[in-house]
This record gives sequence, C-alpha cells and structure tokens, in this order.
Amino acid sequence: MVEAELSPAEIERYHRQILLREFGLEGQKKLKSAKVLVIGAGGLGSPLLLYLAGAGIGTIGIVDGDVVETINLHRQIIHSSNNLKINKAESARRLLQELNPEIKLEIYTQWLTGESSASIVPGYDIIVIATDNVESRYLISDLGVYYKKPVISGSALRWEGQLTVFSPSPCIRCLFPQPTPRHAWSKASDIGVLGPIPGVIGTLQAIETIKLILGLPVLSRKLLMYDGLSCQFKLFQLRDTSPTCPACSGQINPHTFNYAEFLGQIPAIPSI
Amino acid sequence: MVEAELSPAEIERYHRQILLREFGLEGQKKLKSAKVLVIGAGGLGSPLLLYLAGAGIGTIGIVDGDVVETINLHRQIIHSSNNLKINKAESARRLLQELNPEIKLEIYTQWLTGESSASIVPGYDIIVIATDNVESRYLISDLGVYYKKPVISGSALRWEGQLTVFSPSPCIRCLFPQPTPRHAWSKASDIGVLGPIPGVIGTLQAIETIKLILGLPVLSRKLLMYDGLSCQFKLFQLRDTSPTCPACSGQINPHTFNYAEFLGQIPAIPSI
Amino acid sequence: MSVHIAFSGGLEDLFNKQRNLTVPLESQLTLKQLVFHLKDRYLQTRPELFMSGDSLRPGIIVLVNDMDWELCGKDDYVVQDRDAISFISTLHGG
Amino acid sequence: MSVHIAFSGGLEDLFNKQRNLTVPLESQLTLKQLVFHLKDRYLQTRPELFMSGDSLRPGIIVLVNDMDWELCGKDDYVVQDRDAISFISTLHGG
Ligand SMILES: [Zn+2]
Ligand SMILES: [Zn+2]
Repeated sequence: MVEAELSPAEIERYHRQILLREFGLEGQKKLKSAKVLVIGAGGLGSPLLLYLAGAGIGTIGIVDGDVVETINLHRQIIHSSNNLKINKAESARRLLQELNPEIKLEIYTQWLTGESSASIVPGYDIIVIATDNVESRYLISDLGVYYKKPVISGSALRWEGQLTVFSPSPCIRCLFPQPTPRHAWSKASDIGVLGPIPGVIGTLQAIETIKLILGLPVLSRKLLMYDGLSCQFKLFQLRDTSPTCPACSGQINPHTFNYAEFLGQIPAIPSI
Repeated sequence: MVEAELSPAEIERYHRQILLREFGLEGQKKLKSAKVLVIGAGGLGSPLLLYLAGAGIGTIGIVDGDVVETINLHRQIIHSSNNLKINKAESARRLLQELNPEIKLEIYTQWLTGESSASIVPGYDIIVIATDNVESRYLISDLGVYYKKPVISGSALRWEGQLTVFSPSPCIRCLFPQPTPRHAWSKASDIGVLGPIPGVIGTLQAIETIKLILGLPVLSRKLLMYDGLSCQFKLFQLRDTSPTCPACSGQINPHTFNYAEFLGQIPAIPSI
Repeated sequence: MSVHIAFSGGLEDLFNKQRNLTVPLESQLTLKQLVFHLKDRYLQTRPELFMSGDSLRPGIIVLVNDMDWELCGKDDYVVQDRDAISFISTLHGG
Repeated sequence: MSVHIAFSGGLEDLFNKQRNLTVPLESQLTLKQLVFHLKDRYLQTRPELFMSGDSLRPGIIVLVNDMDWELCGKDDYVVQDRDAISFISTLHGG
C-alpha cells in the first residue's frame, strides 16, 4: 500500500491524536491510506461515521437505502430536521464533509444486497456493520469472509449493546450457524431503543476500526456486552473458527446465496 | 414541578424511547420538564449535547468561553470547519437546534467562574462536567453541593476515560481533598487524546443524565474506569461523604472561594 | 450448590424480567440439563423464545464464567458450584 | 504471596509503561508499606508524580478488589494474597 503523505493542515487537525505513543505521524498516515466501508448511517452509524471522519480515515464508504425521518432523530444524531426525506448516506455525507473536508466520502444511496455488494466491497479494507436487521448481518459477515476483510460488528436495542470483531473468521456463522428464528426477532420499532445506547456501541466501533488500522489488538474472538441500565460492561472470550462453518470453509458466495430462504422469509422491507 | 405536555410531533419524534418500559409518556414528560446545564462544548460535550438534545431534554444550558479551531475537530464532532472562530456554545447551539427544534437551548458564551455561575446555575436541575481542566471540576462540584444539584462528572485523556456521579455528595473534595499538584497535570495538548474516547464518556454521561431524570439508579458512589486500548471497563465502589469534607459540611461558597490559591497558581488560560 | 444465572438481550423478559438469578441445585447438572431446569422451573412465558426442540433456540449464546460454552464442552459441561452462566440473545438492532 | 497491581490514568508511565504487574511479597504489608515497596522496587522515573512526602501524591485513588481503599481501612489495610490493587490517577481532560 502506498503510504499517504500528510499536509501541514492535516498535521494540525490531527495533532491531538498524533501525540499518542501508539499513533504518531506514521499512524495518521495509516488512517489516511485506509478505506473503511460503513453499512448503515443510522443509530450506530451516526457516531461511528462522525468519529471515523474526525480521525481522518482517508476514504469512507457509506451504504444506506433509507431516508431521514423525524422518528430517527432521537438517536441518529448525524441527521437533522433540515434533512427530512433526504437519503441517509447523503445526509451523513453533508455533515461529515463539513466536519472534515480532508477526507474522501463515497456514498451508495441503496440497500446493500448480494448483487450490489460485488462492485462496492472489494474497494475497501474494513467493513463495519451498522445496520438494524439480521439479514444484512449475515450478508456482511459472509462478504467479509469472501473478500478476506475484517468486519466490525455492533448492535443495540433497548438499553443494551453488543460488539465483536470478525477478523473475518470466526464469523457470524461460526457463532450462530442458524439465524434467530423469525418469531424471536426484535426491532427498535417494536420494543424501543434509547438513543445514546447505539451511541456508545457506534463510538466503540470507531475505536476498534482505528485500532485495527494501527495494528493494535482488537475485539477479535471477544464479545463485549453492554447494559446501559446498570452501566455494566462484560468481555467474554469466544470460540475459534468452526470447522463446520460453511462460510469459513469457502462454501458460500454472498453474491448468490439465498438469504431470504436462509432466514425463512421473503425479503422484508428493512425497518426505520 | 409542573409536568409538561407532549405534542403529537414530540410523541412521534421520541417514539422509539417512549416504547421502553422504563420510559413511557411519563418518562418523556420528565425529560421535557428537565433543565440540564452542560459546562463544556468540546470533546465530552459534543456527543453529550447531541444525545441530550436528541432525547428531548426540555432545556439545555451550554457554557463555553472557547472558540472552534481546526485542531478541535478530530474529537469535537458537534463543530465543523464551517464554524471556525465561532464560540463553541453558539456553534453547538446551531447543530442542536437543527437536530431538535423542539427543545430550548440557553447558551452562555463565557467561561464559568465563581462569579458568573451565580446567575446561571440555580436555574437548572442537573449539572454536567464536560470540561478539560482541574479548576472547573472543583468549582462545578462545589456548585453542585452548594445548590444541592447532582453533578455528572466525566473525563478523558489519551485512551482512557473516567465517569462518576456526585449526587452532589460525596463530591470531588470527598474523593480528592487536595487537588492534583500542578507538576502532575496532564492535558490533551501535551499528551494527546483519541477523539472517540471522550465520545464514549460523553455518551455515557448523557445516559446517566437521562436515568437520573427518570429516577433510575445512576453511578453515584461508583467510579467507571474505561481503557480504550483494551476495551475494558471497570466499576468500583466509592466511599460515602467524608465527615471532614469542607464543601459537604457547608463551609465553601463557590462564588467567593479562591480556586487559584487552592490550586496553587494564578488562574490559567484553559487549554483548547 | 448454586449457580449465578444472567439473562440479557431480552431473555430476561421470559424470566419475570429478572436479569440475574441465583439458582440452587441439588445435584450436578450438565448445561443441557440446566437449560431444561430453567425452562421447567423459572421460565414464565413463551418457551419458544427460549428453546427449540431440546436445545436453546438459535441466536442464543451461552457463556460460562466469561467464556463461550463452546470452549468448555458446550452441552456436556458439568456446572460447578458458583459458576456464572450467562444466556445472551444476540441483538440485531442498531 | 503475590498481588496484582494495576496502574492507570498515566501512572503506568512511571512503571515502565506497565499497566499490570504481579508483585510477589515475602511478608504481609499494609497498603502504606506497599506504596513504598512499589516506589523503591518498581518505579522507574519521576517519583514526585507518584508520591508526595510519605503518601501518594494528591489526585491518586487506590482501589482494592473493586472498592475504594477508604472503605477497607485505607493506609492500614493489610494486603492479602491475590488482592487486586489499582492505582488510578484522576483525569481532568475532556
Ligand atoms: Zn465462520
Ligand atoms: Zn464532599
């Protein structure tokens, strides 16, 4: 990878993190050279994108097919009442470019699918799951395995959050070979979520992304559980790659795999 | 306290949190009636203010005497390159009002001092420390004790963060009767800070504020320590109010107390 | 002996909203048996959200003293006195 | 016996950047004595950032097994085998 150079303006902008022992100018150059794909510009994506942009990730891809609605704004802090009905990736791009004009933002105003991802994913180094539904999580994890890219997976609901890094193996199928049955699915639109809860997880996802780029240890094979009501965080050690995992053994092509069938349903319209 | 009513637009906006068992319409009304004073619109204040505004805190006061500079933007995500040289409380107000036009924002484009705080603090229910220096922390903790208001104290540096709630007692002087000596002071401008680290703490401060308003247990007499490098969080049980604490025994008037002398210095210009 | 059970990710709703339970046991059980024990004696509602056939329903991970049960023998792990067993439903929201 | 020492808030810089140390002890020490022991045997640089006179310098809090040392007898607490003692410098940044 050709290492990017830093301009005086960039060195000033990132000065407070360049000072860190684990960072330095070399670390900042790594961030500038990095290309991170974020799928979802909603509850998790809002703080995640702001902090990745602030830190100077050189290229950030944003995928989202949804539009901004008032009901999002208690938690999707990257959007505003001035951006209602605007596509979320576009709405995010506007604020991010103002925060940091130095970085490159590539937006995809669409839902990620097996088909559309073929032209998007290969151009990036790291993929971040910032979605709100189970279908996309299996698709993105499979894409990570297929293209050999680490996947930073976060989720949040009610007062709780979860976070892990698929490096890309072990992957989501190593942990959950069968998906949660449809009758057990829970969505924010049904049972609620407190705004800053995905705020915590999305921000932690930004930190894991930065550490990954810098070559520091991340939450691979570790699960972070967060409960906002008690302000408790727990770290658990996870299993290694499953010898029977169909994705990690190369049997799954995410561009042709039938996720609808796997999840036992016709494709659902993703919720707000 | 006269409980505020919620408009249909507000019920829609806050729907996803109103759904929560611990929330409901009654909880949302409590947030609407609450008045929270945030001192500092910087690294901690950025996510804190965005999530408090998103959640519908009815009145948010913002105190900051600083102006926006490029070197802030790696972490002070509420500001932007379009707001350079604008006072930070004013810059924050602009984005917050766009995120949530329903709430009332009261800004104080000044540094909080013993003198200026007399006309500011009494009008609020809860105070949040989102500053970056030791002087303000003693002042704000003393104000909390003096006016009997809980203080939500957060801090961050390098890869670490700390969080506790002074209810207002035990207060900062119960924990640290003598301040850190000047030769041991560390500032972000000297040793650095990773942007999303105050992001995590500021967001947690927003959650503690919301829980406090709802009457849920918070981190009183508990210290949360966060290390972003290892993604470890630890909770510690803290002491009760110290019988020899000069603030908690009513001997300190924050409007007249000589903080400069206490800290062993002439008042420093707060750092960026 | 007794074990400390923790529920999260919404599973607590099935157990009278209790996130933490101390469960006394008269004899040693395997994790498989413990799951049935919890279903029979503590589950209040909607067993299909906890179990599917004779296993936990998909999407639930079990952690034994901070470790994935997969690393301890899974179903066959014999529960010890004062073990902390967490049942976590994986979240998909964001 | 040995104790697990953790440093944070920047104190690790004084101890060769080690955030965690396992310190063997030949006899029981009070926390007061442990502080001197760490200063004499493990501190690498700038003792004035760790101690002030014969105590820890102001702004450092000590936690013993998840509890404020103030709740355990402070200086006089006698350190036990496998205790986890954390020395935390309070942060002021934001
Ligand atoms: Zn796998
Ligand atoms: Zn006090």
